[in-house]
Amino acid sequence: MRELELYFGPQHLGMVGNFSITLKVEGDRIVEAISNPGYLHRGFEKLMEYRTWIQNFPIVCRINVVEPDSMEMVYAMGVEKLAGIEVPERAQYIRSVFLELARVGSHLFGLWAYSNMLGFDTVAQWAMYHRDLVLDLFEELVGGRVYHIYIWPGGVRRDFPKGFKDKIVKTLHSIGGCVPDYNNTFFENRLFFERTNGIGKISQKEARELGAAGQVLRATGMPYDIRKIEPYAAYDKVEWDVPTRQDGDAYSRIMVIRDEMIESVHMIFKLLDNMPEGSVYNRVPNPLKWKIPKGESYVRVESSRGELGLYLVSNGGDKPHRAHFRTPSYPHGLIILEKLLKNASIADVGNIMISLYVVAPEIDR
Amino acid sequence: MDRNQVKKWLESPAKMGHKYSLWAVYFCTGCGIIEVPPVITSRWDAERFGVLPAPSPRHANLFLITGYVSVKTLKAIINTYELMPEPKYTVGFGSCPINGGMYWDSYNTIKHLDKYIPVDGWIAGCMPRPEAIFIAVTHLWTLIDKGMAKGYIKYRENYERYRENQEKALGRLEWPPLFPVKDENE
Amino acid sequence: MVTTIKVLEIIASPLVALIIGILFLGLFRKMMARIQWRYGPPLIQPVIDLVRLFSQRGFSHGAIFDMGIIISLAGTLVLILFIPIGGMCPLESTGGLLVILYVMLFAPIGIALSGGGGVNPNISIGISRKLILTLSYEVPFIFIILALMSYYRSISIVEIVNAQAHFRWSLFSPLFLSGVAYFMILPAMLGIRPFDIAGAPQEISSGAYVEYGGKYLAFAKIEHALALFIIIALFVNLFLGGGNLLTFLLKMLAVFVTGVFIHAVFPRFRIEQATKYLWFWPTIISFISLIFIQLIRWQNG
Amino acid sequence: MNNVLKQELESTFKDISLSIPEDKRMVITASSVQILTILRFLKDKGYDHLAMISCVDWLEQGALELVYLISAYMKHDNEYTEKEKLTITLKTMIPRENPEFPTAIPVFENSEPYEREIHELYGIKFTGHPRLLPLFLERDYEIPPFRKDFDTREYVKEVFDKIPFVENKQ
Repeated sequence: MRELELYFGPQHLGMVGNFSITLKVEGDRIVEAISNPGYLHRGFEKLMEYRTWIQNFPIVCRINVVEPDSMEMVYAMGVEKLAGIEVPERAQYIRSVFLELARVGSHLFGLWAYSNMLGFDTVAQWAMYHRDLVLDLFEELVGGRVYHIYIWPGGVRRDFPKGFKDKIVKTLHSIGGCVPDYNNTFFENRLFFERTNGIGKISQKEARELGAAGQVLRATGMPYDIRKIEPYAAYDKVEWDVPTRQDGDAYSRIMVIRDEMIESVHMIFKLLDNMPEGSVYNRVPNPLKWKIPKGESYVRVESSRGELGLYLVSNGGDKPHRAHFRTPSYPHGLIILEKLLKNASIADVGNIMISLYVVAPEIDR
Repeated sequence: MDRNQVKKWLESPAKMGHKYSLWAVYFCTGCGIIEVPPVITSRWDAERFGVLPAPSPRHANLFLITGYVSVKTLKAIINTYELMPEPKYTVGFGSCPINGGMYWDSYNTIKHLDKYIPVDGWIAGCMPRPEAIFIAVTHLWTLIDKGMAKGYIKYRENYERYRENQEKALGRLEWPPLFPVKDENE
Repeated sequence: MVTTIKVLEIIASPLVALIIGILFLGLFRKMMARIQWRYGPPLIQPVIDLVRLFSQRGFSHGAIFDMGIIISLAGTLVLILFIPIGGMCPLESTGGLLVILYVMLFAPIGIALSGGGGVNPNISIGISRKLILTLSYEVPFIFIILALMSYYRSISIVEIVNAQAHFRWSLFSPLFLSGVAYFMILPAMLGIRPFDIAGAPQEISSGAYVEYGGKYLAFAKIEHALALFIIIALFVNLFLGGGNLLTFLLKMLAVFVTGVFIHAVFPRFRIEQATKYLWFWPTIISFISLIFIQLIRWQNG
Repeated sequence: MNNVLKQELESTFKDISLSIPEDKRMVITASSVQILTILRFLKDKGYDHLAMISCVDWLEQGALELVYLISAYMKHDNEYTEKEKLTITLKTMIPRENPEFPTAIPVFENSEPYEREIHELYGIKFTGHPRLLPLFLERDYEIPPFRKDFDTREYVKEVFDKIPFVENKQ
């Protein structure tokens, strides 16, 4: 049979983000897949070297548009560690609530992309609607729908407004009320199982070899979660579980995402109940003349897609000497995707890509 | 909205058809794409006004350039733009295609999109709200009505200069010119 | 006088089919929107799209590319003349079911021809998927047609429709199982989910239609609307007893609405899953039905 | 736990400097020839998660610093030990002129895209790497863009700002 070269993306209805995969196909089977990133490369880390510590906050969150908050968090943590700033306890709780809300929003976005890919228009529209309800909360809190710049070195920018806790609870209840609908139409749908079971299967050993993290690893049975391993914010203050599945295929990954969303919602309720009173902000020195002592730090958080790390080097000046983000989509999109696409069918390209939760701007930075 | 005025439909069917059937190329050029799914799904529902994501650039007549354009993306944008059948309309979404926005000093983003392809309208902001897309669409309606959305004609007439700029940014263009280019030696 | 009526019918039936088909497409989008908690486009949105597509400059890939879409459209138009629409059937005395079986293959073959002129690899994948899908549903379809023909001892659709007058619908006759099988393959014939594999915008950018722009896409849309009409009309005629124009359209609407609901809650099959499904339950059921009909015939002598 | 590892490392490798700046972190500085052996040693000890490879340009010292960040995956499900909590930073300096370095792919398979990226952005040639093709960039740059002597603002002025706007034909 004739071998065809097929470009999947960047202009493609099944492609989420500006990313491209070059496929060599024989009939319906893929012989070779080559990830082709770089459509979104802006040289973030170079730009950060030209901006002061505080000026970097607005650009750091733009590395990942789907969940910008974990980016802010990791940068704030890096700066705090280098400068030795303490964070008040209430701010820790608020950060956790905020990050978990962002995780719910991000997973709903992933659910949109995934169900849209499979042709589940209806569920996709519902998920997008519910994500918008979460964005409304952000809008009330910080004024922006997508980019928040809320987490700040030394705490968060402002306290929760009056009655905001109730609003969070109300919104999450209205989303949670639709979980049975989602289950009936999507997660327990026989065709969904048929489409995803055994697709893009990766064993735990292989996943370890290839540097996987996040859902990809948790779907193979390992509860590897930075929130448990190296707790930051207030994640060690409440009880919660790491959901896992055993099979390592697309079905497991999506079910892990579903369970994680539900776990996050429960965690938010617990955090809101235990939230202490107090200040939310420790003053930092005058940001215009802020110099951070010489040193280096590596901090990591669990973003909605996996381990997100930041290697930050300061040479004692008012700007970072070097910042390098370890983004979870990087190994997922560049190595694991290529491996899993080999011998898959064309119908499953988007299926596998979105089940790995590859977010293109994160890879390119 | 004059969608239900039969008289206008009989007078200029092409204009009205283009106004109320804007199919957008689904191309996630930058972070602005994050606001497009809410717009086409149930919260804002752009399909009410006939705005729809098209599966292929051949079907489309609206090109939303959502966010910063890196050099590599510019190549894909030009390719996609040239694939679209005429008439076609381009809208730049967000601050970054206007003048570079936040990435004004990045070595890998082109700053002014209208140096490389014609743009009919801009939506400012980072990130513009979904409502801004609707405002842009209504402005585009006015432009189509008055015959001012002529980016594609401008592209045809000034193709040589556009191609020269594209070559400057991309180095070398692998595809043949869309419109005949005069050879300077002749 | 008879000739004049015939000529009028020949003009009228494609027109009716076109109007109903396009309205159905509009209704389809509106209903999907409502299921998805949206307001949805106006009912005449497909007409607006068609006006726009006709005013846009298409891009041709050569003569075969142009010919293919015309063949496909022509095949579908011819097919309409063989189908009774509420008592109106321009070519009632010829061919009947057998002709329909053959002419139904024109549309996919035309698209395949046209795709041969394009260079996009998505086209060839889309066409191969479409042909495999056609092949898959043809098997149970032929069993169903055979059962019908041997039960009514006729190949004329008009006679079959007349035999079902006064509520003796084939769906509630010994042909019940055939009707069920037909209903099971109906989504595949309509190309709606879970069988919208040939287009699959998220996988292969609408497959064979990826290179069509402007009037080519408009022709493809018209063809799609007509095909939608034909397949539902055939089901209504063969199993729901036809009827006069009003009841006929009402029955069509009922079948169509069921189809939309199916479309709304299912994802897309992979092509091999679709073939597996179509060659399993519908084929078995339609085959059992065929044997059953033969037994009845044999008993009645 | 960390002290055991520290002693093991110090007894196996002679001229490395090793420090524990804070809890859960360990910084090892070694000469460039030792890196692959240390990586393999750490992997055998169970530190099998290469989080990333980074590179820092020290212009004044005339050196590029390669940084390997290593932590451990979990060995037993449902149990979080001290091992996973430790992150090891392994650093080495190599000269800025014509830098070359052996690839770490034989030890950690996932170092492939990181090395490709560093090759593109810093110009370090990784010997033995199967495909050192461009990853992100479309244009050619004389100086690899992430080096400190590449001034992105100057570059923008030189290249993009000089492209003229297209005005309508008169």
